[in-house]
Amino acid sequence: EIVAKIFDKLQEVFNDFVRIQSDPISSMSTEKFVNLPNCGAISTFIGTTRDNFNNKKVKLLEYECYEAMAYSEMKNVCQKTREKFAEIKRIAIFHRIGKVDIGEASVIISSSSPHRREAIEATHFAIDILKETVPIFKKEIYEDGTKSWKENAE
Amino acid sequence: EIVAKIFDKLQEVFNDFVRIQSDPISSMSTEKFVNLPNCGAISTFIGTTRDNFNNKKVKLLEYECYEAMAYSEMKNVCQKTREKFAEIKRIAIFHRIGKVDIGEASVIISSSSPHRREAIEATHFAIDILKETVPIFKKEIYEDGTKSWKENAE
Amino acid sequence: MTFDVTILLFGPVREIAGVDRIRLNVRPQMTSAEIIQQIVKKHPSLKQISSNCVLAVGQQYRHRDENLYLDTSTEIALIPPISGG
Amino acid sequence: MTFDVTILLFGPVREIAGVDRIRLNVRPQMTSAEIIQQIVKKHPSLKQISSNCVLAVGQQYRHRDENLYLDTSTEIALIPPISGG
Repeated sequence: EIVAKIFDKLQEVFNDFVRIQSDPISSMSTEKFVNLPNCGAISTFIGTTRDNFNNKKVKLLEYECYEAMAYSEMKNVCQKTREKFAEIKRIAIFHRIGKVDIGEASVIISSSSPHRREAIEATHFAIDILKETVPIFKKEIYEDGTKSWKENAE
Repeated sequence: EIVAKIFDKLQEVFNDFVRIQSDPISSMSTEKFVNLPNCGAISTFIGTTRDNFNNKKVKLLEYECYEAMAYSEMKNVCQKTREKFAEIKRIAIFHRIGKVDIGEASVIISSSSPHRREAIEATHFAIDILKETVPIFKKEIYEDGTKSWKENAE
Repeated sequence: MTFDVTILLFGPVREIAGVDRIRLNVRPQMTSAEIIQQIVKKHPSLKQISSNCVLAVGQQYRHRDENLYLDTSTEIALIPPISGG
Repeated sequence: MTFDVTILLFGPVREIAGVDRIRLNVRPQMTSAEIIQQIVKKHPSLKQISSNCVLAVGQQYRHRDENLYLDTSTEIALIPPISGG
């Protein structure tokens, strides 16, 4: 029991990498972290800023977050993903905050596993859970000068 | 009818990028190609060389291909993926041939779409179809000096 | 006995209130719903959005009817709809 | 009437045969299975692996019982189990 807990903790410490930053984020960093010799598959999801919403032209996005809690919820995303996909070796989740221009990445998730199905499904699961649970807030700023705080669909 | 065919052809020419090369391949290139202002999601799959198979230590992998047909089948993978996932904007498939060291990428697929589900599922679909149809042949070379031509599972 | 705690505000809640934190007088034991009610009483502009908000106490989401045990150092946040990703 | 065509070999088939292409005397109309039979007759070492192989003609996979219309320039390949990715 105690050994299992220590193992889980070490798993988290060494194999989960979560990060929130205002500088641009890149899949090179997440993929470099998750790439291991005993893994044959890496799956990456990149969320980028779209130039339109309901026919309105989007100029840029602004993200803010409840940082301490966002870190803790991103770690929870890793943990839930591991619980569901036991084969996963490493997970990296980077989220950008502040201004994000069109075409730039706001979130990048990579996971690795020996075989492809688990990595692909784990990354899919992780982005879904992140959107449901991590306290990050996005404001779309439109070309016409209007703004709108967004809400992730259920 | 003719207009639709011309459109499909243009789609292929401008929005599908397939490539076979003996130099290292990188997700930077595939992701840069698929990233479009009207897309909010990019999904990338990277197949890397694993260091073990059935408890045998793998030293390196060697790939060869039936190049002309491999290109044509990789384009078919793009087309089948578009038929199944109409929302997909761009697809890039890079495959490396020749010697590939442990931890290096042998295949990278990226696809982009306005929303995440389609990109993730399309990339998953594309790697499955590639493994079933593209005439590329892999030989595992083990630490003990033995070698084995591989066969993708059904 | 009552005492003051700090409530952190984010995103649209922060914009509407015009501040990123407010002080609130609370009892040591309250439900999440009661605290949200108190916040709205003090900042009526938050009335409309508050029904879509959830409270985080100690950096954990709390159900509306959950009993909370508070002290002056408890970290509380009023979380509007999230939109990360 | 018969004529010669080139059969391309890849991967384990190439290694077993020791060459990456062979010449084969064929009729203008044959099934895929007949061509594979002819190849094995000429290169008996390919007998075992040939049951796991498929023929590509004009860079398209062909069923075993498919009727093929050949001329001297037809591109034919004996494709062993694939293992890309």
